[in-house]
Amino acid sequence: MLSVARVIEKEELAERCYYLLLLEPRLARQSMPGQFIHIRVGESYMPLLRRPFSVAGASPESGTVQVFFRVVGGGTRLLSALRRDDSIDCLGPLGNGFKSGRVTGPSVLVAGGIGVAPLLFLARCLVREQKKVILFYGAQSSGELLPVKRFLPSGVEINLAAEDGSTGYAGTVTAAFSEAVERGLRVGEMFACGPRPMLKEIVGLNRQKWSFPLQVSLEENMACGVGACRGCAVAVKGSGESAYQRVCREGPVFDAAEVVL
Amino acid sequence: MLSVARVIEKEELAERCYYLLLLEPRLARQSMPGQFIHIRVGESYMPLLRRPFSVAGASPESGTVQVFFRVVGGGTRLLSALRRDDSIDCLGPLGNGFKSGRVTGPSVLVAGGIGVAPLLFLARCLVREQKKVILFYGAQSSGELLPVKRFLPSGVEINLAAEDGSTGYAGTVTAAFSEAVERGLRVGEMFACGPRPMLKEIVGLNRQKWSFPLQVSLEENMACGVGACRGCAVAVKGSGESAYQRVCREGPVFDAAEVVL
Amino acid sequence: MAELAVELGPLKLKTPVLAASGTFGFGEEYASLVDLQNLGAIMVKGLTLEPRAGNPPPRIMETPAGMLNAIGLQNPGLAGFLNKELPRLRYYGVTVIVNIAGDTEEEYVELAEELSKTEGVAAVELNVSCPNVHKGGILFGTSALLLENLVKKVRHSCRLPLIVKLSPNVTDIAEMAFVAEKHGADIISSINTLKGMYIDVARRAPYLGNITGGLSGPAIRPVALRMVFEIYKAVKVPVIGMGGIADVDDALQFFMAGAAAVAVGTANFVHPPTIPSIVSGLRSYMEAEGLTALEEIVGIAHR
Amino acid sequence: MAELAVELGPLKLKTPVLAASGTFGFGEEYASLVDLQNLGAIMVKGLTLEPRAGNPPPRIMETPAGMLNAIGLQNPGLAGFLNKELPRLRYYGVTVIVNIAGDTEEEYVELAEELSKTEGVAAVELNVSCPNVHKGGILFGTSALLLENLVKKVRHSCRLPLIVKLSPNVTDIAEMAFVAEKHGADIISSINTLKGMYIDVARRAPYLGNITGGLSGPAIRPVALRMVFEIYKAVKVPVIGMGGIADVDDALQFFMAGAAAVAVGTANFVHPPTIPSIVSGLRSYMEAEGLTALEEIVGIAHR
Ligand SMILES: Cc1cc2nc3c(=O)[nH]c(=O)nc-3n(C[C@H](O)[C@H](O)[C@H](O)COP(=O)(O)OP(=O)(O)OC[C@H]3O[C@@H](n4cnc5c(N)ncnc54)[C@H](O)[C@@H]3O)c2cc1C
Ligand SMILES: Cc1cc2nc3c(=O)[nH]c(=O)nc-3n(C[C@H](O)[C@H](O)[C@H](O)COP(=O)(O)OP(=O)(O)OC[C@H]3O[C@@H](n4cnc5c(N)ncnc54)[C@H](O)[C@@H]3O)c2cc1C
Ligand SMILES: Cc1cc2nc3c(=O)[nH]c(=O)nc-3n(C[C@H](O)[C@H](O)[C@H](O)COP(=O)(O)O)c2cc1C
Ligand SMILES: Cc1cc2nc3c(=O)[nH]c(=O)nc-3n(C[C@H](O)[C@H](O)[C@H](O)COP(=O)(O)O)c2cc1C
Ligand code: FES
Ligand code: FES
Repeated sequence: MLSVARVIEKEELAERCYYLLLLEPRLARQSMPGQFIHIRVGESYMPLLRRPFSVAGASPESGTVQVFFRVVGGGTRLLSALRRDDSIDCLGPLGNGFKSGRVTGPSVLVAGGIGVAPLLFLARCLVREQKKVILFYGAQSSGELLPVKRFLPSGVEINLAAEDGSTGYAGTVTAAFSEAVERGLRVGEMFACGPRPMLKEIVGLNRQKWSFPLQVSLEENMACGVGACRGCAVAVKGSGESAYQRVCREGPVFDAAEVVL
Repeated sequence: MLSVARVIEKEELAERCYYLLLLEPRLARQSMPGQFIHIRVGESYMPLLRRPFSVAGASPESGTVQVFFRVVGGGTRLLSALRRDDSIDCLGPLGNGFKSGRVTGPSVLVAGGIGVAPLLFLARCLVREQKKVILFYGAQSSGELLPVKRFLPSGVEINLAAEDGSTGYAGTVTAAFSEAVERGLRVGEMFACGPRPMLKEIVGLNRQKWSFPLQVSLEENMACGVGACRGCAVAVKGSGESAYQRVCREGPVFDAAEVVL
Repeated sequence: MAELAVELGPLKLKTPVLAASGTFGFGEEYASLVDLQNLGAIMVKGLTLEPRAGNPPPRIMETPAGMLNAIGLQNPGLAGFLNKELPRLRYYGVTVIVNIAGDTEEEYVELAEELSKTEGVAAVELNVSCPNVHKGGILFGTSALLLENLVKKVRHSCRLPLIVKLSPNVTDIAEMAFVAEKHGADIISSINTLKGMYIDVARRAPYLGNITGGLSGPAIRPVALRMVFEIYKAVKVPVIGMGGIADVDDALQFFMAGAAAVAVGTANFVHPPTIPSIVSGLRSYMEAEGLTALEEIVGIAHR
Repeated sequence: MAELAVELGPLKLKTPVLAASGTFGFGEEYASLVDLQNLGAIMVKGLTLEPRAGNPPPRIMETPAGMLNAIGLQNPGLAGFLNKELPRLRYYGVTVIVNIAGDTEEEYVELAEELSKTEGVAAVELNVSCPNVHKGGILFGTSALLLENLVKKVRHSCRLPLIVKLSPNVTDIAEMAFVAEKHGADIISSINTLKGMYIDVARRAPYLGNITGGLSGPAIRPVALRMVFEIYKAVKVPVIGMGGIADVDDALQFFMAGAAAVAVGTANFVHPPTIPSIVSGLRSYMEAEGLTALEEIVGIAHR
């Protein structure tokens, strides 16, 4: 599960948002949408802990995996300084991915910010399964939106939203999606990833109004990434020891009906 | 005293020994032989403290300073990863340099390992003052010897020593120098830099046998580099508060008669 | 090949490098990543009588060369451990040390008693960094008197080798070690985490769900090493040294300070094969230095 | 422009960011590097009655995100300070706080008395991390009783604002702060260094000339912050928070934990203009957040 990947490509694709293409055949073969890799961003003890990133694409043919990341602190800043041919230490793939069911309506993906990463991978797999895929993707402004079209098969319907109105729907991605539902969008199954407040809102709305089958991919600070430390707890409907589950192990993808956000 | 220097050249010139050419006009103007610069080798707090390195050459004309360093730990390993055009944060020039007096005999420089660095700078200045300069320079083996000729004016007489006999005198540089003295080498003044045991030996021999005017450049772990922390103490002949002096402030060059090694 | 097996009083270990409690789960999590044969033992996550949910998230925050954790003893409880985790651990063939925790002396005693009846547990490690609910929440491990009473009672009911794991948040750790030894500890573990915190400036509030947490990792190594050094002078029983160990040089520092074995915690998260690499580093060191037993350097920095 | 001046009880400071004792020498060393006008005060290197040579080298070792020091109070003694250092400091126009240390209560008392007679000293900071030679070398700051006696006596003879600088190597720092306040401290400084050590594996011996040393720098920040948080709950006098502060975010954490001012130590070595940059960062923060006084966020993380 531990391997050294080589940087094949690194590109800044949106404001502080980078694309990494890594060569690591085993990771490329084993990764499933929703899983993540736990990256050691430097050799010193600062930053000390690994950093988790969703696999945004994996090609067993070329032996490569894709990662998108946003610079938010010291670890991601170091990642952004990587150069072609640098090596990085990766642990993974980890966690449980999305589970797509047999559904009648289209598969709708709702992404906030860099949360789009795992959904790009998922979209490609769903298209391969001949599903109708609709992506809602929003950010603060158009400058922060990744050029997702480049990374998606042609069948996927893309709906952009920018809170500052600079492109697509003027408002949050949740609002964009809600309006679409109100206007009659059919939803067979739903997958969401993004900042916690956005997920909270979607899960809440879904509970109150829609009751679509909904899976969410969650983030929580992690130490081990493999289930050993119990650091990445998310509250679930349960009690005793099982009042919390591990984002790294039982997640990062959870059934929205089960988590308490 | 604080400035950002740009890496113009970096080259591995001997086993784990690197040459750095830095562009920083103020440093180049102000540095004197024996002084050092205190370099922050990375932006994180690991390594935390700056690392002191002798100025091995300074050209006010080109605005550059030279540094030679040997990889011995984490800080120097990071330095060795610098690339052309990288910036580094330098504090300096710091400390008191060599003082060359009015002497009748030649100026003899005795260097052990990377300790040759400040002596290269000194040699160039002494030659400019029309002095006869003789360098004794030794290391464990020839592979560790820097190609000093490249960095010295033609007048300087170079005597190499390698403990494993792989080049020049077979033995320590101290032995090479002692033998030369025994064979009648005239010494007007003497400057030494190298590992502590070597300096101890030379200072001891000089006290017992030669009594040449001798200055030594010392190393001690440093925090501030400017005299504030009292961390870089070297024992001197004195008492009370003055039982110790600061390598960074009163030194790094000391009159051999004054220090207790 | 250099002999790495060690005897810590009544406890025999294959290697002198253990996995510290709470950092290696119940073994299973790392089984596919780390050759468990290298582990002297796994000290499992702190066990309580009843299952515990643990603290609200966030439970973890990184700090300079360290991390804060406030897991809060999330664990399956004694029955869950015996039924689910222990059989699996035994299957891996790794030596199991059970780290126990409680709110009252009675809980510790009951745990020690039950574990003493259990096959496959090599030793009990008392985690004394827990608040005593009967004493206004003072930690057992920060009062010599509470520690004395606890160790005495547990010793009485515990037929397994008894390890007392000290809290570093005390004025005089040597005194605590002395008290633990005097009242029956076979082995001292040192150290648990330093109490620390982190404030979320944007939210103007403590970051961790539990407000404070335990600091571990390389940042605390100098403190941990000093404590092992002091404990070694104060007691005769063997010491398991821990706190920030990440490589063989770190481990050697602890042996030289007086540790008869070492445990690795946080570094497992950073580099899962840390323990095997320390074990092989120790082997190389012993060969290079001509040591036949690690014992020869235990405490050597005191001479 | 945001008002940065603060009043710590009887002590008025231009800015709430001070240079921690022992890390800024006597001002002169950094005068050409740092605009001293930004400093709330310089807390000068620990002063003793007689000059001291300090500890044998090596005195410093780097550790992960931290450093150990064992300088050992090398200082020119009271007379040397008054004749040589103080006039220079006054010339710079910077507020001077004198950190005092001694082997006996009497030495502290005499220092406080003499300094009270001196022009140009704004406050006295009691460094209680010193061994009491009459009590077998127990540090004044690690025994509530020794601390009580010391603070009482010094208070009696000290007409300047009295700061008591606590040692973190204690079980209950809030108790120590409480004792210091009760017996006359006007201000609490927290924290001094954590006791640590480093072993030179090649030499199989402690690295520092003094065997142990004090750990400082970012590594200790989580511990220092937690202690300031605890002290704030225990006392009413203002607290000067320190321990690993290197940037404005770190400083804000301490203010929010309850510090009325902060001091920067080790970070001065790493980046000499740390204090000015924190001062300007605080100004920007106050403007961005619409604060008229820093007071508004002092202790806010407790709410
Ligand atoms: C399962 C999973 C998948 C993720 N996938 C992606 C992705 O594809 N692209 C991407 O840009 N980001 C992703 N994140 C978030 C990413 O891990 C954080 O942005 C990153 O760790 C921040 O590190 P830093 O050092 O730059 O930030 P800092 O804020 O300096 O980090 C401090 C500490 O907090 C942790 N941390 C901070 N933010 C987060 C966060 N949002 N989630 C988890 N831990 C955090 C860090 O890991 C570190 O331990 C994912 C997180 C999880 C849990
Ligand atoms: C005045 C002066 C001039 C120097 N000039 C040169 C030079 O021109 N070229 C060169 O290669 N080296 C020189 N050195 C030594 C150089 O500073 C150390 O090799 C370097 O600091 C090692 O850092 P590290 O992180 O690689 O090693 P580590 O061993 O990991 O460093 C650990 C700590 O010890 C300190 N340290 C380790 N070795 C030394 C040492 N020999 N002297 C002082 N501190 C040390 C480091 O600064 C650091 O704080 C000089 C030292 C001094 C005091
Ligand atoms: C996430 C985490 C959980 C821990 N849980 C426990 C525990 O349950 N019981 C215990 O005695 N110590 C626990 N510890 C402390 C470690 O066992 C160890 O004593 C400490 O972390 C110092 O070692 P390190 O710096 O190598 O991590 C925990 C530490 C961490 C980081
Ligand atoms: C080199 C050095 C010398 C110090 N000398 C003193 C001293 O003389 N008196 C004192 O009270 N504290 C002394 N300290 C402690 C600092 O003032 C400060 O309390 C501690 O270092 C924590 O802050 P920091 O992490 O910002 O350095 C010293 C610290 C260092 C690093
Ligand atoms: S990160 Fe350790 S259990 Fe999830
Ligand atoms: S390094 Fe601070 S006084 Fe010399």
